[in-house]
Amino acid sequence: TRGGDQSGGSTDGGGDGSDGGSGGGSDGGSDDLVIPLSEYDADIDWEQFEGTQINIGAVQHPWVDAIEPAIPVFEELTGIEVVWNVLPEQQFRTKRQTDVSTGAGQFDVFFMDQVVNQFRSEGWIQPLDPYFEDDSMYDEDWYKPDDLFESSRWQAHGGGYSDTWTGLPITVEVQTQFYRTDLYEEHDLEVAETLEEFVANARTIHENEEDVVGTAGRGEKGYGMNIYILNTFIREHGAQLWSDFPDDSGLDTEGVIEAAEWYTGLLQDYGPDGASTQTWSDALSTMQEGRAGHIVSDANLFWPGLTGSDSSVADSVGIAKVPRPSDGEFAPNAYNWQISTSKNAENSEQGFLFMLWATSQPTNDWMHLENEAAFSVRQSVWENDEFRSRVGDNFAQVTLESLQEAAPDPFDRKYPEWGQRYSEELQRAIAGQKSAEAAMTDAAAIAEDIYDE
Amino acid sequence: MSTPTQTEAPTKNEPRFARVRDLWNDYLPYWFMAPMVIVMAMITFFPGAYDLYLSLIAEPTLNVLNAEFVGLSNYETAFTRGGAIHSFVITIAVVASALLLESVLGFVLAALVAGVDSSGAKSFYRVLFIVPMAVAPVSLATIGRIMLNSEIGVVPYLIDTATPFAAPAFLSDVPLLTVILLDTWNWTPFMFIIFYAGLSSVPETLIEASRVDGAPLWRRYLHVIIPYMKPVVFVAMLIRMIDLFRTFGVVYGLTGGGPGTATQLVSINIYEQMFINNQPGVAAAMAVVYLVLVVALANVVIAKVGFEGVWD
Amino acid sequence: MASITLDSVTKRFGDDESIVAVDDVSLDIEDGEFVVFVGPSGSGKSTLMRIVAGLETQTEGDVHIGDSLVNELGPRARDIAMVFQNYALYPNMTVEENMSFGLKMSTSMSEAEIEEQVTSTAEMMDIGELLDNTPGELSGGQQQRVALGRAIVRDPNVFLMDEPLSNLDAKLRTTMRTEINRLQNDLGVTTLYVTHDQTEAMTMGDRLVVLDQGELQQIGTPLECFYRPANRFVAGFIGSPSMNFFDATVESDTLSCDGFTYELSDRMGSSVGDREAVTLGARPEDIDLTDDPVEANSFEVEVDVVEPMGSISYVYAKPVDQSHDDTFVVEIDGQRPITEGRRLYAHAPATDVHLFDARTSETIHQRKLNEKAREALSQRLQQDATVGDD
Amino acid sequence: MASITLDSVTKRFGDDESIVAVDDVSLDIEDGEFVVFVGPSGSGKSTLMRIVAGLETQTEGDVHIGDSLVNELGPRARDIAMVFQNYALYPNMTVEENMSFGLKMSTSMSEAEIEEQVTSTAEMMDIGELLDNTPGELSGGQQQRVALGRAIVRDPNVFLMDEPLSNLDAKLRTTMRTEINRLQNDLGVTTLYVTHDQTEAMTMGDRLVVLDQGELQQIGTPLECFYRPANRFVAGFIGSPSMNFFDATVESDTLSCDGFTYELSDRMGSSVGDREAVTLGARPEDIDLTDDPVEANSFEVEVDVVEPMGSISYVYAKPVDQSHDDTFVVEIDGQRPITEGRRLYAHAPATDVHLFDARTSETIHQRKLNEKAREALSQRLQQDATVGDD
Amino acid sequence: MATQDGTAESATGSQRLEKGTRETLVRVARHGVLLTWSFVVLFPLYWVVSMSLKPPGQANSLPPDWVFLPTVYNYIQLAQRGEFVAAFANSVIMVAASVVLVLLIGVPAAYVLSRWDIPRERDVLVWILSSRMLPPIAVVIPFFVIFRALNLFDTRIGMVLMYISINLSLVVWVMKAFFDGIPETLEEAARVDGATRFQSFRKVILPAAKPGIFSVAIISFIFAWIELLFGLVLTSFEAVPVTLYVYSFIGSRSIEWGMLAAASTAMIVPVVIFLIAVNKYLAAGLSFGVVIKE
Ligand SMILES: Nc1ncnc2c1ncn2[C@@H]1O[C@H](COP(=O)(O)OP(=O)(O)OP(=O)(O)O)[C@@H](O)[C@H]1O
Ligand SMILES: Nc1ncnc2c1ncn2[C@@H]1O[C@H](COP(=O)(O)OP(=O)(O)OP(=O)(O)O)[C@@H](O)[C@H]1O
Ligand SMILES: [Mg+2]
Ligand SMILES: [Mg+2]
Repeated sequence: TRGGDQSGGSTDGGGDGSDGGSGGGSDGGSDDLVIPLSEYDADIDWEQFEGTQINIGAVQHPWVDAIEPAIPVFEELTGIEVVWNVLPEQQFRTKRQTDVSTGAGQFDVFFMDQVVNQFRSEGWIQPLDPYFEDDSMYDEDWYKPDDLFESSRWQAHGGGYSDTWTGLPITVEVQTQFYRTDLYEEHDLEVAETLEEFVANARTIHENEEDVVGTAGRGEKGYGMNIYILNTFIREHGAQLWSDFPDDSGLDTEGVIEAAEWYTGLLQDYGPDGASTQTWSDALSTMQEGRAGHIVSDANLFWPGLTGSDSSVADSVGIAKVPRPSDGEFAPNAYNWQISTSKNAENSEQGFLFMLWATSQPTNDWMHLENEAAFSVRQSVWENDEFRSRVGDNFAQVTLESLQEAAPDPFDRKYPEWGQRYSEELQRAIAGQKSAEAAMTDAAAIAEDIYDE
Repeated sequence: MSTPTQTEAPTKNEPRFARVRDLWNDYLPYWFMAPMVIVMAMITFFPGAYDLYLSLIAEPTLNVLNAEFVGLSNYETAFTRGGAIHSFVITIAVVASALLLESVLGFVLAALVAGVDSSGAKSFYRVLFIVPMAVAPVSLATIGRIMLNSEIGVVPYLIDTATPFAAPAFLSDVPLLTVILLDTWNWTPFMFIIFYAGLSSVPETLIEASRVDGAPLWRRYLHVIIPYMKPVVFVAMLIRMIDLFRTFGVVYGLTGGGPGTATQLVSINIYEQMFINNQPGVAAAMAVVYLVLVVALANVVIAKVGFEGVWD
Repeated sequence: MASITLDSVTKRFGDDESIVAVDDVSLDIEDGEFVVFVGPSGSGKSTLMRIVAGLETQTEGDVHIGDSLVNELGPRARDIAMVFQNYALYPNMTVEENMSFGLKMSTSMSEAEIEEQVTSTAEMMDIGELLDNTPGELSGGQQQRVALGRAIVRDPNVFLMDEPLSNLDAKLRTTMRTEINRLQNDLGVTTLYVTHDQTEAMTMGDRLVVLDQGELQQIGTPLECFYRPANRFVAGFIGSPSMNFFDATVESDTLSCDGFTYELSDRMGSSVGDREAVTLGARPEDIDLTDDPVEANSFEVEVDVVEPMGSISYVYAKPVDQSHDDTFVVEIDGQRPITEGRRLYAHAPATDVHLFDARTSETIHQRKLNEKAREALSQRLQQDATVGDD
Repeated sequence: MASITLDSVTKRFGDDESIVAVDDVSLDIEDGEFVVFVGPSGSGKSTLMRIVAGLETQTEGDVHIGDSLVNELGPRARDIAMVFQNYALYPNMTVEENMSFGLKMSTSMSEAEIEEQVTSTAEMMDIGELLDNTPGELSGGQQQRVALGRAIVRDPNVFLMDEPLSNLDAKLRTTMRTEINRLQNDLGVTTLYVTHDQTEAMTMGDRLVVLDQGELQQIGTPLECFYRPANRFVAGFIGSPSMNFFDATVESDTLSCDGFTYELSDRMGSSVGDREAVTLGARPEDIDLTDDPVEANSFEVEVDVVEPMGSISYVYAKPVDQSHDDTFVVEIDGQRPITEGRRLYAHAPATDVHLFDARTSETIHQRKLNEKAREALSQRLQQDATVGDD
Repeated sequence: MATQDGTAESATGSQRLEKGTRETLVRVARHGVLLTWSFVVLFPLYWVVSMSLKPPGQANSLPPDWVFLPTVYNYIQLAQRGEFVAAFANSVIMVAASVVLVLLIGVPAAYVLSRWDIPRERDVLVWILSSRMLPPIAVVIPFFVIFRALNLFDTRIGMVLMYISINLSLVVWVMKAFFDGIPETLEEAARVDGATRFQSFRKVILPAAKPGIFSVAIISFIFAWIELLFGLVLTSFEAVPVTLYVYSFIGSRSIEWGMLAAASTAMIVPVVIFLIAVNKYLAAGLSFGVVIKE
């Protein structure tokens, strides 16, 4: 819940530690805007809603920090005032759901995630296609939608469940592997490409290092938690969720079970005690504290955290693509945040302009080149040398390659419900309460039962 | 006291606003009760009715005429797929054990602090022992998690290094116990402060009589002091019981209801039905059952313990 | 100052109004009178007083204070001051604030006037130097004085005092009794006073109101109640130690009691009439103990216990022929040596005994008084003796 | 059963031990003795008793019960039973549970034995049918009996009773007083008893312990304290109404009091010795009021107030020549008519007065007793009269 | 009470011990237990505070850096976040106002419940308590709906109302029990003294109930102060309570431990201040028995 006081055209940039305003972008701009307005010279009537205000419901995410200094640009450009409501994920979900389910429509623009089809089928999300078709609002040549990653565009269409745009993607992250270069050197290890190699590496570290576990990883339940990691390995094992929607969840197929067995086995053998309750922050902290040799697979967005001042191993963390089964395909999991607007929002049109502006190339470039963002949904950024040298060539290259191969999970309308139950089952398996096979079989039954109404 | 209609009209020095004042005083109990009743009505009837309504319809809508009533099907879902029974069992287990633990601990601490002779030390303990209640649930859950973390948590570290015991993986091996212990840390202060004050109301002569009667310390508490404090114990435990029933934030932050559904309290289940599964009807059905259960329980407790043992 | 009239006042308590605390009591109290309520515990004394105060509303009947019917008025409107048995001092106020509270509430006096009045009353009650203390810091006697001072400073129409001295020790009680008496004389305020104490009952009131089980037993001056009790209850209740009672059956001119017979005098005989059973009553101080039988009505007794009290002693004795173990009490001179176990003759002069109807307990025969006492008594008699005076 | 010995016991309260509640008290109480503590409020009676009980620890001195030094023992180990002023019944237990609690706690008796003992004690105390009630359902008198029963059933070494009857009404108090006396006689348990009540003090104890401001004033039988007070304090405290005191200066053979002079008898003269100021003391019952002066020491008085008490009256009078307004009290026959304002002659026989040193307050001269009284008294005297007997 | 178990009892074994020794033993045992619990209470608090004073990267280091150079960096950061400071102030105002109001509403009602015969008193009491029985999760959406309808959404007044609703039952119940312990003769004396019913309540009973009032005040303050859900759903800009800000240090891919700890510490401070301020009333506070020595 950042108050609205960043608005009002002030130039101090808001946000913490941002030195927005530096760099060449501001050269041609009128009164010190970080991005010159000329960048937005499109066939769009930016000023048609001058004097209005939009309310953005956002998650506590680096994207917010990265775009905040540029908000005055949007306000100058459109005359629309922007106010923010920034909350941590869980709190944001509560608030968002209250807002849409009661038809309050407080948020003109809000963060959208795995619940996109749930919301869409409830009729809470407004399709954006009419706006795309409105000439005063959209200029395809200027916006360059093809620059967006394929997977991001796909996800913005409800992961394939929707014919229309449900929102515009703002960030993308992809599963990568993090490892301790110092330990690798010490034990003379090679970066793992296959799951088997990874297990061997983890074992070496686990068994030879005191106080360091082989790997850390998410075990905590939640539809965006442990299964978010597992889904990568499922795909790499050649399995597919909802091979036959909505009759066969695919959760009890061989590939899924193998993936689950491998992941639970890994965490049980070489993960920390109580791995079943580890969240991303536990995994991150464990790694930061130098108490783990790897994170087998988690968002590439950990990179800043692992190499920043909060990390005691900042100088010895390496990044690599997630391993794959020796007989499987490399198929990491990508995840997008998008921003959408609701049916009941009062200022959906203004919201659309904002989405467009925020995800446009000039804004996105500025965020990634001049500010500290590293989650571009636009491929061009990842190929930009300036960007690559800022974030590190290795990180950029691993991310780019991963993203190009990546497929996001399709979040069907009851994904949160069955995903939650599926994650519970996975958690039980990680905790050793049941076998991975039993857990996945149960999860399949539950998931199919949920659709069987 | 006499009936509220007995007038207060004075016979001398009639002030100017005497009439207003008489109205005020003659009907004082009504004026005194009114704001409470209004606020109470607002905060009980509407949400209760809303939840009841929601539990009976298919899709949430505020337009009653359009609502599609589906009978008890939401209740059915709650008790089949919703895992309501499991949640109720877990909740009752947590309530019972935490209540017991907090009451006993709160009482022992209160009795011990009451016996401290230095008033400075007494004040110190009194303030300190209340503070845990003031820690925001979010801080408690988040920082609690990291402190209990098996790998990098300071609590397992201390147990492992400073005691002969090996620390369990708190959140995954003993999640219920962890939840109960954390709640105990958090809320024993509530019992402590009420019991502490209650102890000071026990007449000294009663305690002396029991000493002269030859009762050893523990029997003095069991047979004389605690029975005398019954109203305090009763009100404190009743309120704490009710609060325990709806415990949510700290547990959700700590375990999210897991591992699996090991700590899925009713309130967490309701939350998930509502905000994850998007099943407001099921959530409402669970809430209604829950309310009925707790009201019934409270009623029984108040009738059996309160009105038959404490207030007569 | 005001008179008080109770007209058939009844008070019932309980959900089904089954507890009758006050039962159809009518009472006229004159302006300036000092009336003492006595009776055993639970007889309704406090309830009656609280009805007058307006703290309790009577179930039936009317209460007048002065000329006005006050049934509908709260205590505030009745202009009374009350001293509670447990003082009921305001614990959070100083003595001064306790005393000035009533004045602030019920009058429009200025701060300065109030302060002056409080100070002078406090001086009078000898608590002048305690004005800044809180009640918790005072001893029982001091608290009592503050409670009284708080009532007195108000200068009300009526004083109500519910056992105001019961928590004090004997010495202090004597002092305060005199003080209250003096104050009431000086101020002339109508006063109702509840007490358990015989001495207070006898010495303080202009009239006694004797209650039992909510019913009025007798209203009269203390001496009247003492010498002319209306019934056996009053006879037994007033006077300490109690009057001795002997159940008797009437056999022509003789009362046959357990352990002795008693010949009826002519006057007694006519009082008895044709009753078959009566109760003979004789006060401890009216019974003589002699070494030899002196009169027809003497009977032999064995001394059970002697309680020396200093100037007097109480002798507990029982007729040697009596079939049970009850003793009766005789008051003798404190310096007269009587040892326990000794046999003596007891004798209650016919002039000094009372007779009560065994069934109704009404007094059917009152004792004789000597001339001077009758004179003194009749001065104080405010209504005719109820029965059988000679 | 046990004797109790207090050896130079002192108790100070307060952070700086500035409040001396008990000041160097030594006391020997024999096995089976009934000792009554009297003294004004705050004199340390309760504190002394609580020290014996072990509820309070003395600051200095030793307490022995029986043969053992109990300084270090808690109440539990002392095998005592105590009756508290406010009963201190356990409100949540029935009468039976209240009574059996001590037995359960301090003995290893079986349930059946306990029940039997409780039942029989309850019968004795006449509360047999109340065993299943809780204290809240009982009247004051019944509660009192339960409190006593609870103590008695324990059959302890020592009974301690702190004003056990003070909350009862006069009638009930008389009954209970006799009951306790009887019980103590029967059981023969050493008993310490605190009271404010003159009658209880005079009639119950084998010996009185008179305390003032924590200091022991006198120990002796009640009659001894009454007739042979050790000092002015005891003389004034024992006896009701109090002894009248007149400050006097000695002028050769005469005492010059305010309002009258009093000629010293030879015996008195020798008691006075060469003191210059003494206090003359005369009890109300020893002063005569006559219509005419009868003796040299008669002086004219004016009657201020007459308090008729029934069989006696108290006359408050003051010497007509007196310079201030204080009155003294005379006890007269209740049927003797004396009206307020009347002038009479007062006379206190030289045999009946006491003299006290004006400075130290010590008694320097005791009244005379008639032969028989002396006999009775000396029977009961357990130590020599302290001063100046003839 | 203070001395009730101050003197050791005579377990036969300990009889022979010197008195001083026994007292010391009792004292040592008592303080032993109390200090143990103090440690249990203090350690997490200490941990949070130390976390807030540690330089970045040291928050969770293990073995713990028992010795470190404390830095107030996090607090400076916190103080510089205008929103945090504003929300903090906002919370203080709203919570304080709600405590005052809930006492104003609840205490008189409790007085009536204690002194008058209320028809169906038990049902009334259960009803009052029932406001506390539903989990906030189950009532927050209905409240959201009403709040929007009544224009209370995102207003301080609305939040104050919610805080009142959280605490009202507590205040009524506890204060009723407290008034039950105050002798009725007190207000009878006042009424006879000429006070109106209200005056006797206000000038005599309220002061006598002060300890109870302060005790429920502190508990109510805490309950409102740590409240999160209503603040989350029912506000967005104007009336945001500080609890939400504590959350803002939990990002989706990082947690600012130092800031979180600093904010958590900052949140404890007003409570401790309040506690110390009313400490002397807590001694006898919530005493359900006899308050007044007669
Ligand atoms: N509020 C009440 N509810 C029920 N019964 C009551 C109430 N007040 C008084 N009583 C009953 O009414 C009767 C008279 O009580 P009251 O207090 O007037 O007696 P009392 O003469 O003052 O006795 P005491 O000498 O013990 O003070 C008693 O039986 C008492 O139990
Ligand atoms: N716990 C205490 N703290 C401080 N002073 C005390 C304490 N207990 C008693 N005192 C003081 O000690 C003195 C003696 O008190 P104690 O209770 O023994 O008197 P008492 O003779 O029993 O009086 P009463 O007849 O009023 O019961 C009093 O001045 C009292 O104030
Ligand atoms: Mg009474
Ligand atoms: Mg005492």
